Amino acid sequence: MEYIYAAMLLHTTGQEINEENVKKVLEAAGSEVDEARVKALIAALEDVDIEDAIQKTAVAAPAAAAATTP
Amino acid sequence: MEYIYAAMLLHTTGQEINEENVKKVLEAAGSEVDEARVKALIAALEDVDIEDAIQKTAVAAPAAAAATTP
Amino acid sequence: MEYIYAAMLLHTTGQEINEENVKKVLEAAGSEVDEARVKALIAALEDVDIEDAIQKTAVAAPAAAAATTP
Amino acid sequence: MEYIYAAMLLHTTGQEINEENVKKVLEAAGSEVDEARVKALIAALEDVDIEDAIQKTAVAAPAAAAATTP
Amino acid sequence: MEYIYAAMLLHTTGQEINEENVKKVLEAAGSEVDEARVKALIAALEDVDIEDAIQKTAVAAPAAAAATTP
Amino acid sequence: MEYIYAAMLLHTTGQEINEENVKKVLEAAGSEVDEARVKALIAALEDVDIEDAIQKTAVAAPAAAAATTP
Amino acid sequence: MPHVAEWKKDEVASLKKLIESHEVVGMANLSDIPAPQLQKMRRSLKDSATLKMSRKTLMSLALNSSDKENITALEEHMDGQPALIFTNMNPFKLYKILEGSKTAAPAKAGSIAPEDIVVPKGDTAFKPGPILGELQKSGIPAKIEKGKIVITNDKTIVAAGEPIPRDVASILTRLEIFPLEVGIDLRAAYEDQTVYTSDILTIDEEKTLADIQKAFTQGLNLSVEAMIFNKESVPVLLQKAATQSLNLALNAEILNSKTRDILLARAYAQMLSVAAEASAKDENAVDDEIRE
Repeated sequence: MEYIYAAMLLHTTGQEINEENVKKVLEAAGSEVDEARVKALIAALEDVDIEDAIQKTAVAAPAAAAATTP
Repeated sequence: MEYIYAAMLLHTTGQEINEENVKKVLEAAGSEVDEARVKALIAALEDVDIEDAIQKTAVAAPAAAAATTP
Repeated sequence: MEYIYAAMLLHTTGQEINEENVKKVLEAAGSEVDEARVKALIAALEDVDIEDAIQKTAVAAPAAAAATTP
Repeated sequence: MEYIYAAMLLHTTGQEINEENVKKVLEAAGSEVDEARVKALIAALEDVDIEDAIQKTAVAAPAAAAATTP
Repeated sequence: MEYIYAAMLLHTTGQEINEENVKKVLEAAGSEVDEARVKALIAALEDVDIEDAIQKTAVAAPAAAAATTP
Repeated sequence: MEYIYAAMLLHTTGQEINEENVKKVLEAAGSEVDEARVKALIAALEDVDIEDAIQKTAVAAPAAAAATTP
Repeated sequence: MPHVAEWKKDEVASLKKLIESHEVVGMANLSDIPAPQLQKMRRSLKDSATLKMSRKTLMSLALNSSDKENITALEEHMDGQPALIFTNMNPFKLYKILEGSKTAAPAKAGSIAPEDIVVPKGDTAFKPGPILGELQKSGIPAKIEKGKIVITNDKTIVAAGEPIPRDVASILTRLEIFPLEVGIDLRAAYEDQTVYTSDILTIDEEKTLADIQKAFTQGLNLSVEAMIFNKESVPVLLQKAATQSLNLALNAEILNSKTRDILLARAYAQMLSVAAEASAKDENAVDDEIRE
């Protein structure tokens, strides 16, 4: 999941989601980086509209909150 | 959401969510770090079992997904 | 939520949401003011169109939860 | 809404919601205080459980949402 | 709500909503009249289009929130 | 609606809703009173639990609002 | 009154006395009420109203001899088998009570249907036999099913305002459908110089209820809109304030005890969503933990 979080972080800060940046973030988070996975992720995300995917779930999060409200 | 993503990233990689680590991650992601927000983040997360909060979602998220799917 | 309420109060009365004002309001309400949280609040609100953020439904999500709840 | 926010602020900080306190908060927020409205607010709050009213928000929203879900 | 009903009654009968009239109606209804609240009522209604305001759904707030869920 | 408003006013102030009281309120509001309508109102209200009707409104309102929102 | 019998004089005098001693005088029609039912209604009215049957001429004489202004207008409402009702209760209430005490009665040949008479679909108590033909002949869709006669569809057999045919009346009774209403039919009531006719006396309770709710909603709306604080508007305003505050906190991503879990949950859910889309392109783009 850390790979995805790294990508989302870069997306949010407006940085390019490329190998170098993803690795930098992951390393800063103390993660051992699997190069192959980074490559696969970047390739896969090329066709993904991250903003769109994030918006879709705007619903999900508070749902949890509501669900836990007594 | 970058502050929260940073926290989640650290949580996922098993690192401590402290000022230093959050800043390191944010900086690696090219973000200009606001110290006050980092402090507030850490203070807010101090007593929180992130896994717990996530578990609550784990149930809600797919549900939400289903609900929003036309 | 007291920091948020203080911000909403200032927003409603048309005052600027700055450190001094937020502190003044919180102190008047008998709250022990945490400077870091005030700073974080203001930093977080800096890029936010409050009128917009107030109306935008962050709480809408319970929809999903409710919809799936039998 | 400033009167309402003032009351909620006092409620959150655990202060008594009385004329003096409400006025103090409103004045701190730079508001011109209308004594009659403060009195009316306090009288109305005598019969209202703030915590309850706030909680109902969380409950009401999903219910309403559910109604709209096809 | 007695102050509101008194105002609505005067509005319906086409009488002016002023202190004297509101008091007269409230007293006829056996209410102990609080002058300050009468004043507050009249001040609050001064800029309000009653015909319009009675139609606006006050309770829609949470509902509206839900309604914006995609 | 003035007859209804008069009745609601009396209900709120805790007075008996009878011919005399309704007339008194209506006259105070400057209304020309139609005896037949007063009598009809009182007969109609005899079997109606106003408090109950109000409670039902309060519950139905948000739901209804949501239901009608496109 | 030279040729009037003594008992008639007495009756007029006693009616007049009742007229003078009651605030409300009603004119009713007692047609079609079976005697036992009328007895029962009389008894139930005993404490609140007095019912007097008499000849039309005697009632007219009594009304005309009264000093009450305009009371003779009641004469116009002597229909069928008229009777006078005396009470001190609000005429609207009297009407409501009388309407409420009406009971269902069997169809009578030639009676006018007060509303559409519908034979509902469903089982009947009848075993197969000649009744099936009678039902069908009356236009009721019936057939035999599992040894019973069953009506297959709802059927409006007499429309409102139409007379009930003889054969239909008998079928309805056998089906235990009682489409008529019998009871004391108050045609008009006099009080304080005014004669209220039955159409005026009809109270629409549902509308009253709806009006109460409307008044309350309007009052609440106005209170909230004009920020007038009372115990009804304040909870709504509190909710509004709480919702808006929560919106602001969540949209501005301000972490506090209320928003924390929601924001964490949101981040997690967003991650899952992005992960789902990424793994749809290439399974290897995400780790096993997510794929499960």
